Amino acid sequence: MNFSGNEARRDEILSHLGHVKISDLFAQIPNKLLYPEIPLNTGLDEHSLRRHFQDLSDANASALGGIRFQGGGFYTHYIPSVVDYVSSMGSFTTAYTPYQAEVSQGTLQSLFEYQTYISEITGMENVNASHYDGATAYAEAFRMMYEANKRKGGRILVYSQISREYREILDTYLQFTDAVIEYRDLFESDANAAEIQLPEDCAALSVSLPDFHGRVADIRNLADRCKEAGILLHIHGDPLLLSVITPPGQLGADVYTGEGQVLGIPVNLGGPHLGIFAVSGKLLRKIPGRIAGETVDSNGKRGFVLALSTREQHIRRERASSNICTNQGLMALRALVYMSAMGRDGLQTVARKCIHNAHYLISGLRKLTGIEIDQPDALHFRELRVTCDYSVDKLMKYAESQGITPGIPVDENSILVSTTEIHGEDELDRLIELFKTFDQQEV
Amino acid sequence: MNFSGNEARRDEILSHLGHVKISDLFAQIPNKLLYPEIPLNTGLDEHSLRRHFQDLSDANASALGGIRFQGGGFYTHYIPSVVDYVSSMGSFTTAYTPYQAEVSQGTLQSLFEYQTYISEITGMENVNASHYDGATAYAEAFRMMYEANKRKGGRILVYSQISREYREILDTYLQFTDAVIEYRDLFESDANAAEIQLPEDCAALSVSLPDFHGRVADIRNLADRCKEAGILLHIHGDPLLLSVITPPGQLGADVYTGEGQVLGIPVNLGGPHLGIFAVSGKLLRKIPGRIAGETVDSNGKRGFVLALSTREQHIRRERASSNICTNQGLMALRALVYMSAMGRDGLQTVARKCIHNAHYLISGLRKLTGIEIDQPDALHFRELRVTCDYSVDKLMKYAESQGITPGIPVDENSILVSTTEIHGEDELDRLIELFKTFDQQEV
Amino acid sequence: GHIPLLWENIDTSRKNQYIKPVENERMPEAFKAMARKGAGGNTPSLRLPQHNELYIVRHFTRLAASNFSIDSNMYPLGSCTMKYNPRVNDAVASAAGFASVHPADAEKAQGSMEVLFNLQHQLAQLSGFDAVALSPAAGAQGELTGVMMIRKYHESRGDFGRTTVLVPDTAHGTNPATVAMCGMNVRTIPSNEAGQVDLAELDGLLDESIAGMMLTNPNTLGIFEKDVVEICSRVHKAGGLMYGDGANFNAIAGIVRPAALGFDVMHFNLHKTFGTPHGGGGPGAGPVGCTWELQEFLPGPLIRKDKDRYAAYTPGKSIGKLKTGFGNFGILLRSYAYITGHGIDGITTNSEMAVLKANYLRNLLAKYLPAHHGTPSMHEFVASNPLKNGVSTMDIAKMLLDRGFHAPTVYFPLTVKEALMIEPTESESFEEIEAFAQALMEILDTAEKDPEAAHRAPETTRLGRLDEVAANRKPVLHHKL
Amino acid sequence: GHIPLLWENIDTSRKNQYIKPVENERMPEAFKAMARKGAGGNTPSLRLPQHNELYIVRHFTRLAASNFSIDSNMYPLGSCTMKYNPRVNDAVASAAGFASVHPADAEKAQGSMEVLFNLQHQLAQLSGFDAVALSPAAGAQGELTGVMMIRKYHESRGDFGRTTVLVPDTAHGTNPATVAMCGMNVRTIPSNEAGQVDLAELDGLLDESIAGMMLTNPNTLGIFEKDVVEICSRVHKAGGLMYGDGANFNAIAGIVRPAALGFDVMHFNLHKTFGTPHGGGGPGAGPVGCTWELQEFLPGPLIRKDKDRYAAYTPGKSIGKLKTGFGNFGILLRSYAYITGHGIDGITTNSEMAVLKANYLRNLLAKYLPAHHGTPSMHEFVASNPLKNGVSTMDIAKMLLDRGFHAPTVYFPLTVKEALMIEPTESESFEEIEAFAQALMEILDTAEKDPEAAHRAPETTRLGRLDEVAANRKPVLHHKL
Repeated sequence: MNFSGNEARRDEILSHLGHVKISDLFAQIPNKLLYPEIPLNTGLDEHSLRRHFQDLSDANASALGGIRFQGGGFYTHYIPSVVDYVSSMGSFTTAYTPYQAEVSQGTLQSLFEYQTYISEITGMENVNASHYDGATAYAEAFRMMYEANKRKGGRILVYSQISREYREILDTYLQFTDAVIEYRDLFESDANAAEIQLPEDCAALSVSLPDFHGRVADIRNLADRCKEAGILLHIHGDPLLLSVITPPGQLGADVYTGEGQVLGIPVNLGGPHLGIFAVSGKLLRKIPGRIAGETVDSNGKRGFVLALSTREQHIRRERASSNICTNQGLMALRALVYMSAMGRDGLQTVARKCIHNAHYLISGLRKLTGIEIDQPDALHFRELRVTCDYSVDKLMKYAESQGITPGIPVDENSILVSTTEIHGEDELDRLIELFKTFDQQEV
Repeated sequence: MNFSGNEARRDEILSHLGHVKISDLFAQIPNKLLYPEIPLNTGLDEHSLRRHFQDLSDANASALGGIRFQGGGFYTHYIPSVVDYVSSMGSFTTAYTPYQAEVSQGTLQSLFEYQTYISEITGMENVNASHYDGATAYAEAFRMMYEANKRKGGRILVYSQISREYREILDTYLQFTDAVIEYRDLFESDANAAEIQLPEDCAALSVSLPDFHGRVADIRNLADRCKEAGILLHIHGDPLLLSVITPPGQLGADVYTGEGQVLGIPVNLGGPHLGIFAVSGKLLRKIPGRIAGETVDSNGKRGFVLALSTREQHIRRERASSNICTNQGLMALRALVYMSAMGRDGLQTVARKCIHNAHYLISGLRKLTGIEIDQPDALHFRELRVTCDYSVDKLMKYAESQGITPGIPVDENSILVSTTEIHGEDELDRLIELFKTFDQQEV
Repeated sequence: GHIPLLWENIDTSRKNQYIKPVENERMPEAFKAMARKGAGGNTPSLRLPQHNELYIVRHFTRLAASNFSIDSNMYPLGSCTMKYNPRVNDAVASAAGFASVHPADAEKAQGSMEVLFNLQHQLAQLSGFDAVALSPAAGAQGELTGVMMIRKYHESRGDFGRTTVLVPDTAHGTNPATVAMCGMNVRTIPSNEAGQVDLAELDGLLDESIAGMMLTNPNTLGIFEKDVVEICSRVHKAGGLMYGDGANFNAIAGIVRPAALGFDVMHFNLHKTFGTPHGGGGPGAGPVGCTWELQEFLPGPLIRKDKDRYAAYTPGKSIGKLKTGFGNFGILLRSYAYITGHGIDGITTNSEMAVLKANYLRNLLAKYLPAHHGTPSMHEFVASNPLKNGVSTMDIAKMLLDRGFHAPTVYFPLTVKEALMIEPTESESFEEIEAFAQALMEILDTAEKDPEAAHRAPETTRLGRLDEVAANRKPVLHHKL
Repeated sequence: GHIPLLWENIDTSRKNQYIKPVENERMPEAFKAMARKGAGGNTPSLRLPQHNELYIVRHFTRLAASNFSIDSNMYPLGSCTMKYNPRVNDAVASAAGFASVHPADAEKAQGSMEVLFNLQHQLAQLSGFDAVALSPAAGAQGELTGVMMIRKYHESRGDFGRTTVLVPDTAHGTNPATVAMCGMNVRTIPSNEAGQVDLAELDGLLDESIAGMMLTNPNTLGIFEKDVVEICSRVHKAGGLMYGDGANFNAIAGIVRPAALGFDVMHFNLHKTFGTPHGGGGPGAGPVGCTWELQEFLPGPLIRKDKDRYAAYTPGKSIGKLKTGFGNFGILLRSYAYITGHGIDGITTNSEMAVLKANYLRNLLAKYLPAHHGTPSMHEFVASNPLKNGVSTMDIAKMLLDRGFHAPTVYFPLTVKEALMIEPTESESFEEIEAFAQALMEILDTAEKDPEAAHRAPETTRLGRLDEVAANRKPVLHHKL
């Protein structure tokens, strides 16, 4: 397979340039290093290539089936067909960063519309045009807050359960700074947010809605305390959940991040996903990444351009707050198409169904013996942690034989169970039945 | 699921029109017949709809697998990904018959280019913009020839084996005419075409390249005899085969038809496929269907329009030669994208590989006992008929257990085996081995 | 700009990257006799260009950009029902489990059989007919099927004298052409001032030679034939059968069943009523429904359910096959998705909204472009170009193109002078319909004041007005290589 | 025409047709505390429009039509490598067996694991490195990974004083920004007249604080650093490590291996060298390759093969995770298809043709727009705007848009005054390159004679020149609802 076009004139052009053979073009390269022996195949025709990938895809499919309740940061929501249709248009996929705005209004207006959707859902004023994913947005938010509020001290309090993966990525991003992260849990230590003692030397405080266990805390008092204490408030929130709860902007958040995978993007083994990043007005010039902005053309007509690029690395170089460039443009487009096709009503229907399904499970499971649900009376979004009297490993094996994957094990005795709008009640019932039957077997 | 848009203003508009309820719009319809009870479901959301179709698709897939050697008129060739990409562009799929040529140049130029490709491959001067499929093109060609050359007599000689399905469709289309079809076989009765006696009262003669058994006859003498006798010569030919053999136009054919499914169109249980229809200059005003033609715009620039529509039913009404309207536009586009992506080299590579594979099979199979190949020394394209000493039914069952579908049974003891470029030699060897092993079991 | 033909920028060198050539090729001796000149080597006996894939993608991307489509804007092409084609239907149709099925495996492919069986059932329920054959490839082939069935029916009863078919003068040209293809004669029924079949005229045409009558209802003027029950009854009394041209079924699906009105046999245009993509001109599908008296004449294959398995069969007195395989399965599949997704509620709402929106547009245009014939209209209406200053209907059509809208169907039906046949469809929002009405009114104003401007249109399209007469005078039907 | 924002044509009534609402909804008491105002009813506390799907399709079809892309025409945006994105790669990537895999199932999905394992191998073979980590999400994240590894390497040896990184003045801005993110200091190396790293200058900057040096090769002037082996050797001698910025690897893949030149660690930009769609600005992927000395520091997950099964693991001294899951798998999959389809022959040919075509274009333009610095160029070249009459580089860029071409990269590298950075890529035919050269020469002629015309460009695009200064003065970053 080779797409590099016309070869008929190759020799003509080569000699027109005064060369004899193609390797003359590489005269700057030490001759002994030229054209190394590279033991890769010599290429496949397209038909053979597709066969190869069909085999690989089949190998996956044969191992994965049944009803699945996996989440933990990546969720299977229904993706309307129109999302794939629009996002596979060559005019979007084969364009690049809209440096020449006059011929890139498709990309630019899409990004501006994406920013507007996210701004309305989150209540935040300034949204960037995307970040790599939720976790990197999260980590860069911490870097940004640490830099912006360093004079208060290097501590950042994380008041929610977050996943091990998020912790690892946060550690990686902060490893060469003096920031210190402390982990607490609103549900465990400070049930009543009004009583929380916030340390003096604290630059920022972070809450996740929902947290890793699917729990949504009432943080209104906590948010007020942050404001009083001059601590930056960061909310990491699921954009679907935010369509039905008080948004971060209204809670007084200074920084918002989120994982946009749930907005029409497949799980795809972890990527590409979509990091959502937003800040309040006072942090506008600190936000990393590209942003689309409105302007006018030479005739006064509305149009869009990349805005505020003086923050960025290609201008500020080592003084930039991040090295991030253009990143997930097509995923922001997918999210926009998803949000616009679903509309307000569709997004809220999905969010409510995720809450409903989680509580349907809670109400079925809490009656059973042998398991316990983490905070069953809290508001749960999509997910719950179930702690079992028995080994989760054994449960998983049994479940597999029943064609069910009940969740993701988080330790030897607990499992994170996730449900989205794609599950019908019959499927939820089968999961409840599974726990019941297995417990009976165990006993 | 409902796509019919804004309902918020429904009542406002209704009352603006002076109506109270929507059924007032249907006052012309006898009241007692309005809104009958129709026991269909009330609709699915898109997510449920896709699940339903996934179940149906899985039900198919689970029953069909392994290596398949089925043909008999429908062939599995490799379809480059670019064919699906282009033919799913909304600008092509959601347009219609190019009545307003100035905003339909995409469709019109494509059709003109399609006609040019087919003209070059077949050597025919005038190609229409498509017919339903090969069989209906075949049948309408007979109607057209019968009408055009009636003064010679009502007989049409078919000098090739054709499928039962083609015969049935031909009978259906001709049932209310006086045309009489006679079937002969160049390979059986008249090995040397020069010796053929052509009856006087014969309007037309038809040959298939290849015939139903995959055989390609040398018809050069026969073609000359037709011309001498004033008999219209019709060639039904596979467009891939024609890329490597003397084309119908050069053989002196007056009418050409073909099945274009092999040009980038999936088998799809029989449709939509693509009927190819072409005539020599003298029959131009008799050809059924739409045709694109070149013209100029008001500034003298080249453009394309639908041409010669005065032949058609919407102008000539009962005096039209056919009732066919626009039909397989998108399939003609698929064929064009296929042919243009493959290029001359690609088409000829496929054709040669189909010949090679057929003869590879012949050479492997003819050594075996218990089977006989129909005309093994003739040029075979893609297909061969194998007659067995045993019941084909038993062979099919055994083959299924081996993950092979060796072909399509044509009667109790014979089977039509088809191979295209998608089969590797390893797969052909497995088929040969299958016949060998089964025969040994039988003995 | 100008889009060169694929031949006009020949890149002769690229190798095909899709299929590797055979090594140690085995070509039989017999090949030589028929081999194409140069087919063995690289001499250009086959003058087809070799482009790289980027060129192919660009070429068709450019062609696509010069096509008007439903996706670009409102497309009120009367009688063609240019409504939204839900993308989900394309998505389900491209599932691998469907597209690769060979007809020889049909009965193994129970998923596909279920699709066909259910669609037969849905169409039968919506139309009130007792049986439905799905295989006809297009509306015109559906008509051919139906009229053949009518002829066969009479012949099966020994009634060989019935070879005349009545067709209203407002009918699509396919109706008379179909009758002729079945070796029968057309007798035209003139319509009355209300644009409907005149019962008195009908009576005068009925005699023992009548095989049947073809009627489009709502008719091509967008009017529901108020006497349809009586018409059917009189044709039946005269020994004829009633053929329903289902082109306009989209106005009444879910509202009234054609079988209940008295029709005996009818075709469906799936791409119109049931939302499959028009494809720049096909493929469509033209299933045929009929009463139990006629079902033995249907073309095969039909699908039945035997216990838990679906099986294909052909009725005993079938007119014969008209199409290979199982018809245009890819289209049938999309319509099955359309009907199943919408359900009876959605289908009925679509009909209601199609009619409401057509009447709204008609009302908005009432002063500028009054519709012919009584109210209410069904899914479309027909008006005449009101201008007397030499601006033609075609001029108005071209001016609409400059406004970003597609033109209505023009010069049809033939019974209306300078006709404009306008069908907004249920998919267009009221706002879009208002914008179209506004544009059309402004155009008529402009054209009245400045007829020359009208003749010059279109001016914003890549090409100016194309000369159709020249194209027919000396036809150029392919590029000269 | 004008494309309204999605809010500017609000259709408030449409119900979502994708997911049926729950019946007998179960909302916990705790919901009330945090409920969004109006979230329970239909009050517009969430001001998002409700459009029908047709409107959505049209909106994005119109937006798509106002985007320049590789599919529309030549896109010689230097350093971005806008080459053909084979459609087969999109087709294989959308197979259901891949997109739905959850990271928790990774090791069950052996097909996906095989893709990753094979791609690690391919990238290692092409670059000469001993190990490759695929998870970095983009080139910039790959850089971050690599520089973190360098810092960790020194720290693991107890060498805490090495916190300075050398970066040439021609480098992309990401290089210094990355160094800063790793808490280290940048020391800039000025380039010499030949546009290359000056060895004497380098020697002057090397000391015990040096952690390493970042070098793009071919550099951003499109020149292969002739002294690269010597540079690497001197940095190594000073105790530093060599970071390779792989942005321009597309010029030399298959021709020379960066590891053989002396680099220790390097990132790949898969969307550039290995042809994945640029997506209007991502997603890309930025795998990192390194020598065996550094491989223990790579971020996980890496894939190894244990007997017949693939398994994921993280090296012992890893810098840590940078990205959830397995990186941008959807992009990795496409690059694996690209490399597997092309094979080593195709990859090498691509590099050769990229260089040949850049030199051809450079040659065609030699009189009008002479390239800076010596010959031959690699895959791109840099020239300065030659006009002295007030026509800016940006004016020239905008004039190209009017000719249907995308503009080159402008005003970069910063070391070149009024720079135009031109990269035709191997995908463009010689004919297309000639057409571009012709257009550029005509533009320079026009602009010389009529500078005002140049300032007015673009004039054929939907919008005229956009005011970027105004956008920054008072930023409007979302529509005010």
